[in-house]
Amino acid sequence: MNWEVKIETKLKDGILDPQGKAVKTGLKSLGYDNVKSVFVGKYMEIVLNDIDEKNKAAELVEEMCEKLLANPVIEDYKYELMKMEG
Amino acid sequence: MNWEVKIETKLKDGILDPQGKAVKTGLKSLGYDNVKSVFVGKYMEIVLNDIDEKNKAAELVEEMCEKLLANPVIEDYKYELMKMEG
Amino acid sequence: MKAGVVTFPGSNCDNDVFNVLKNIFDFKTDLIWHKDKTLDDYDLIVLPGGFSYGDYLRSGAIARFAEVMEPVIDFANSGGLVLGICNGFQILLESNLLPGAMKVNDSLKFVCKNVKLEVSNNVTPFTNKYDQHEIIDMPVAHGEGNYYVDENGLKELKKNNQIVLRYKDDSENPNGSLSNIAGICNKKGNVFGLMPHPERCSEEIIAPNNSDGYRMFASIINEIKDRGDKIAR
Amino acid sequence: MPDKPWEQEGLTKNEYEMIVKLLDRKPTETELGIFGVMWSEHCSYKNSKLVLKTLPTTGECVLQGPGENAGIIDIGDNDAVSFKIESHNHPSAVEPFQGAATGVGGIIRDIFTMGARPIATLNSLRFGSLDNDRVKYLFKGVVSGISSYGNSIGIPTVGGEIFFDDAYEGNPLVNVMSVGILEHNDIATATAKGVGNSVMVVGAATGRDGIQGASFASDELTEDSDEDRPAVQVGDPFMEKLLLEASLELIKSDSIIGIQDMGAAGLTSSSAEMASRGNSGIEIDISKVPTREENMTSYEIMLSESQERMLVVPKKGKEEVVERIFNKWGLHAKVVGKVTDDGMLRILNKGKTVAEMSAKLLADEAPEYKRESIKPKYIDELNDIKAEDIKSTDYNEDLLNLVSSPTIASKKWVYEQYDHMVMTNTVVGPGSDAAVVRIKQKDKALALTTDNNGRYCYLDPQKGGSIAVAEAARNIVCSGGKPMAVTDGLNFGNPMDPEIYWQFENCVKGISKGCKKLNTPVIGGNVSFYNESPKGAIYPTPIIGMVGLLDSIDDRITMDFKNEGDHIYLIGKSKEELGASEYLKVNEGKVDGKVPEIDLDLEKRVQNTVYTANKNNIINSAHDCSEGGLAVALAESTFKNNIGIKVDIDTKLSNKALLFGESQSRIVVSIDENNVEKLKEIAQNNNVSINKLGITTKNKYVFNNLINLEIKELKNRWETAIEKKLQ
Ligand SMILES: Nc1ncnc2c1ncn2[C@@H]1O[C@H](COP(=O)(O)OP(=O)(O)O)[C@@H](O)[C@H]1O
Ligand SMILES: [Mg+2]
Repeated sequence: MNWEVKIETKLKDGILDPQGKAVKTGLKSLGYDNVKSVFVGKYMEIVLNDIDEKNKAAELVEEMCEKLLANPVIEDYKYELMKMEG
Repeated sequence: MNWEVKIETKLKDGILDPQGKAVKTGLKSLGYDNVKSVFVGKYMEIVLNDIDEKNKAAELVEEMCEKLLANPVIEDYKYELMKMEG
Repeated sequence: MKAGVVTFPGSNCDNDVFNVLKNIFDFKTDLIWHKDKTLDDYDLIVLPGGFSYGDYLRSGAIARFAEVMEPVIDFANSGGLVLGICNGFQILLESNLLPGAMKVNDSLKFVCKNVKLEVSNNVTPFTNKYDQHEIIDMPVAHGEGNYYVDENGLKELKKNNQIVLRYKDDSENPNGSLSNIAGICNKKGNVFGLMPHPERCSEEIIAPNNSDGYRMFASIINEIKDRGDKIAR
Repeated sequence: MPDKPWEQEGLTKNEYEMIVKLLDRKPTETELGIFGVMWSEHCSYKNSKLVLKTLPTTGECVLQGPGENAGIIDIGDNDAVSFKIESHNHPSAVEPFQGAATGVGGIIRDIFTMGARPIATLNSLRFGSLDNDRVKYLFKGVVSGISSYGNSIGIPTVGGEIFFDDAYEGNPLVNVMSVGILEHNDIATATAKGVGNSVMVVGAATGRDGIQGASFASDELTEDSDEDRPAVQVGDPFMEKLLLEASLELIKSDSIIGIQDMGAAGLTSSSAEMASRGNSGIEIDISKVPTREENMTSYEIMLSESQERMLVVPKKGKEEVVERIFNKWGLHAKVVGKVTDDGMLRILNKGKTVAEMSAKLLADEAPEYKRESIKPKYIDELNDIKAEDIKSTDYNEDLLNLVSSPTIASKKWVYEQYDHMVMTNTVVGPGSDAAVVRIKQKDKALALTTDNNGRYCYLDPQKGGSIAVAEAARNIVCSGGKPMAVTDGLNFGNPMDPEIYWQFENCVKGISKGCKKLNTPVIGGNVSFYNESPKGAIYPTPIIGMVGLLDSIDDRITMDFKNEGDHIYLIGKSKEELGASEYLKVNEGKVDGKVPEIDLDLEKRVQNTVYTANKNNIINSAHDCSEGGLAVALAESTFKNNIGIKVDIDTKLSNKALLFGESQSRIVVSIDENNVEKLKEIAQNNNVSINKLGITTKNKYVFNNLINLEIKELKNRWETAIEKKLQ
């Protein structure tokens, strides 16, 4: 079975997010006064082939996140796993 | 009303994604042979304050994406809008 | 005759370009603050290299909305000479003064070294002191210089002779840029953006035996004088 | 309060009792926390101060010695240079990218708070072997962290050095040196004076970053250092660029009394130090400090190590000038307190006192310890290394292996990621003996280098310390400069271990001797202890950062051979010395033997010879012999211009020592045939022996009948070695 994975990473709470800060300032200066806060992280889409069980796929994804995709020292991650058609 | 917005941006289909390619190579070299494809984009969380209608908020988000948050020449974006408690 | 070099928050090659124009060419030059809403009577506007607004989000994305960009865009649209170097090139792309977009380098690494370039169009205001197809040498220093434009866009560029500089060949291409593009101009030829840094090879002392940057500024000043002469006549 | 309240703050029972006595009462929890940080090794230098006092810190050129954010030297014509080195080892071991990046940010702040515009940085790095995956990760992360911060802020990274050795596997070293220029009248100090004057916090808002970072740096790295992770800070080079421009503009505007960056222990340490220097007190209401996060405690605000912040004491009535300048650059500037005359650091929260202690007590009166010092056993167990102890079948292979040993190999993979050209002052960039940076509109220039060989310091700390200074000065001279002054980055293991303390004392002794003899005073530096991992302590690694002056930019020399047919001379003498060499390490995997002799008088004369010869315009290239010995030094000079050598020398030395021994005080020069007599005369005047090695030729490397290689092949191995290791 094949799986589509969507992963979002984000700096942990309390860790400075210079990008978010700069984007917020940018949006404000464009006149978007309703903007209260901005965080910027990474978004990834991964396709995994030939894994039979969802559990297995999830395990793999978590491992990949811990090892490479996110930086567990400063980032949190979330993911979503969807079975692919065909 | 306050809104939480989650935005994902990604290079358009067909545009070579250097980061995705590198991550894929990295994962493969770690032995994750099931990885078929990887795309890397950006993930943003924005909080918008004091907007009454969802429509209005959505309009605003689209405008911000078109203008600043994504580069329409090479990127697609998706967003999700949630009303915030309290 | 006067040139202006824009300082955005995070610009860091503004003084380098200023130094070349002012001290090497003895050309009247100002630094222009990013908040200025009007421009003096300039013959050349330079958007310099650096990391405007930290280059957060995308390089050039936030700078494109700086207050000074409104008059700069007007200036460009009315035929004024605009030179965007490195981050300046990225800002020109984000402002749609030039077509296309920048991606991160294929290597994902910042790269600072000399590369060989081919002058693909020597009849622009920025390259008139080079021979057509001349191979020149210039330093690059960037993390996002991987130029992209869609197929039609590329055709247009070629058709209108807008590709001004190319990396000499694939092995000299430091970032994976499409068609080895290193610098392009707009259709009218008055707006030019390039990733390499001509201001870093305009003085013998820091770039021995390399006047390839010097000649770019000489081209521009040559053009400005020409334009002045025409008006005078 | 807990039973042993001192423990959780990293203090000893004795120190706690001392505090109670000095305060004449028990400290509150917040106060004790503040003492914990201020009296940590990192902030108080309590274990090193007594030893540091033995360093020579004065000299004709010294305008500001140790004690301020950075030292300053005079380079004539009202020009001055400020420079300092700083370590960020522990943060880099946990999060290499951010650790290294914030290391760059921190030291740059030290320079511009002195009123100097930073014009160059160098970095001195130590890693384990590149065959280890974690090391590769650390190495890549550190390099990209330095690159990201330095490139963005727009200060060129012009040089540095990298060593690889298993001793650094669990505890890499990341030391960054920053150099700035200023005019004498723009020197700023970090002093708080004038009762009633405002105290302002400027720059970034305060978050919970790196709380307890200072005590973190004073602990050994253990298996569960991962637990310390929240202490990691993220740097914002963009913010710092704005802070840099705003601060320099502010200092120029003549509106301030003092300015101090907030480094370790943040607001606490900066205010206590400023007050103490000015014999004043400071009162701060922390409810006025702009914060990034909600519900921060007073303890957190006082000790946060959020980056890119400064403390400013404006002259009376100049608060608005500070605000105007900082607002222009898009930064906050906020009055948070005032200068008092009672010598106290008083911290209020919405008007209510939460802590009150003598500033001097915090900043200057931490205990000073002389720790127990014992000569390590291993030193007496070292073997004498002779030529026959090193296996070798083919000197061609040996040389190829040496030039591709990561410590010797080209660092191109690294420095091509650094913007080493921005500011357009880099006349000689990375990859040479010392970087040469011009000063625009002036004829003079600066030569900059960092040097240390940890292996030497491990095998013989005192000699190792002297050699580090000698080598740094040699590098300056080989670039055409006159050695001026030093900043030292002292990296050691746990000072409570008597053997480590002995290494520390002896390294400093060696540095002192070197600096005295070569007339290069120490104007500032940094001490980093507790560089240990479960596998043991690092090699003692006192990194010497040195600044030299070129009277004229035309004095510059590079190491590359320039012409075919030039004569190659060795200034100084090769000896039968193979101990401690890279050759021994590469061929036998050993770190052993006697460290090469260092005769500082001879060193000085050798340097004088090259310096004088260069002033007579007869030097075409100069390169010092260091790791890998003469054979490697010659190879390195052939690469750039693809000019070969034919060396013919007669000697009683073993071939191995001749080629790869690391005897000190040697410089290889190439000169025109017509200048040979002149060179001989200068050498004779300096009582230095010189020997003709051979001549430069076309594209082949020929050394007696021992080595015969194509330059191309040699260069290829040298240039691609590191990249290959990383694949
Ligand atoms: N190894 C050293 N040699 C000479 N001076 C040193 C050395 N280490 C520290 N110093 C000096 O001690 C003073 C206090 O250190 P400091 O740099 O203020 O701590 P921090 O780096 O946290 O700001 C500085 O002036 C520094 O130059
Ligand atoms: Mg300091």
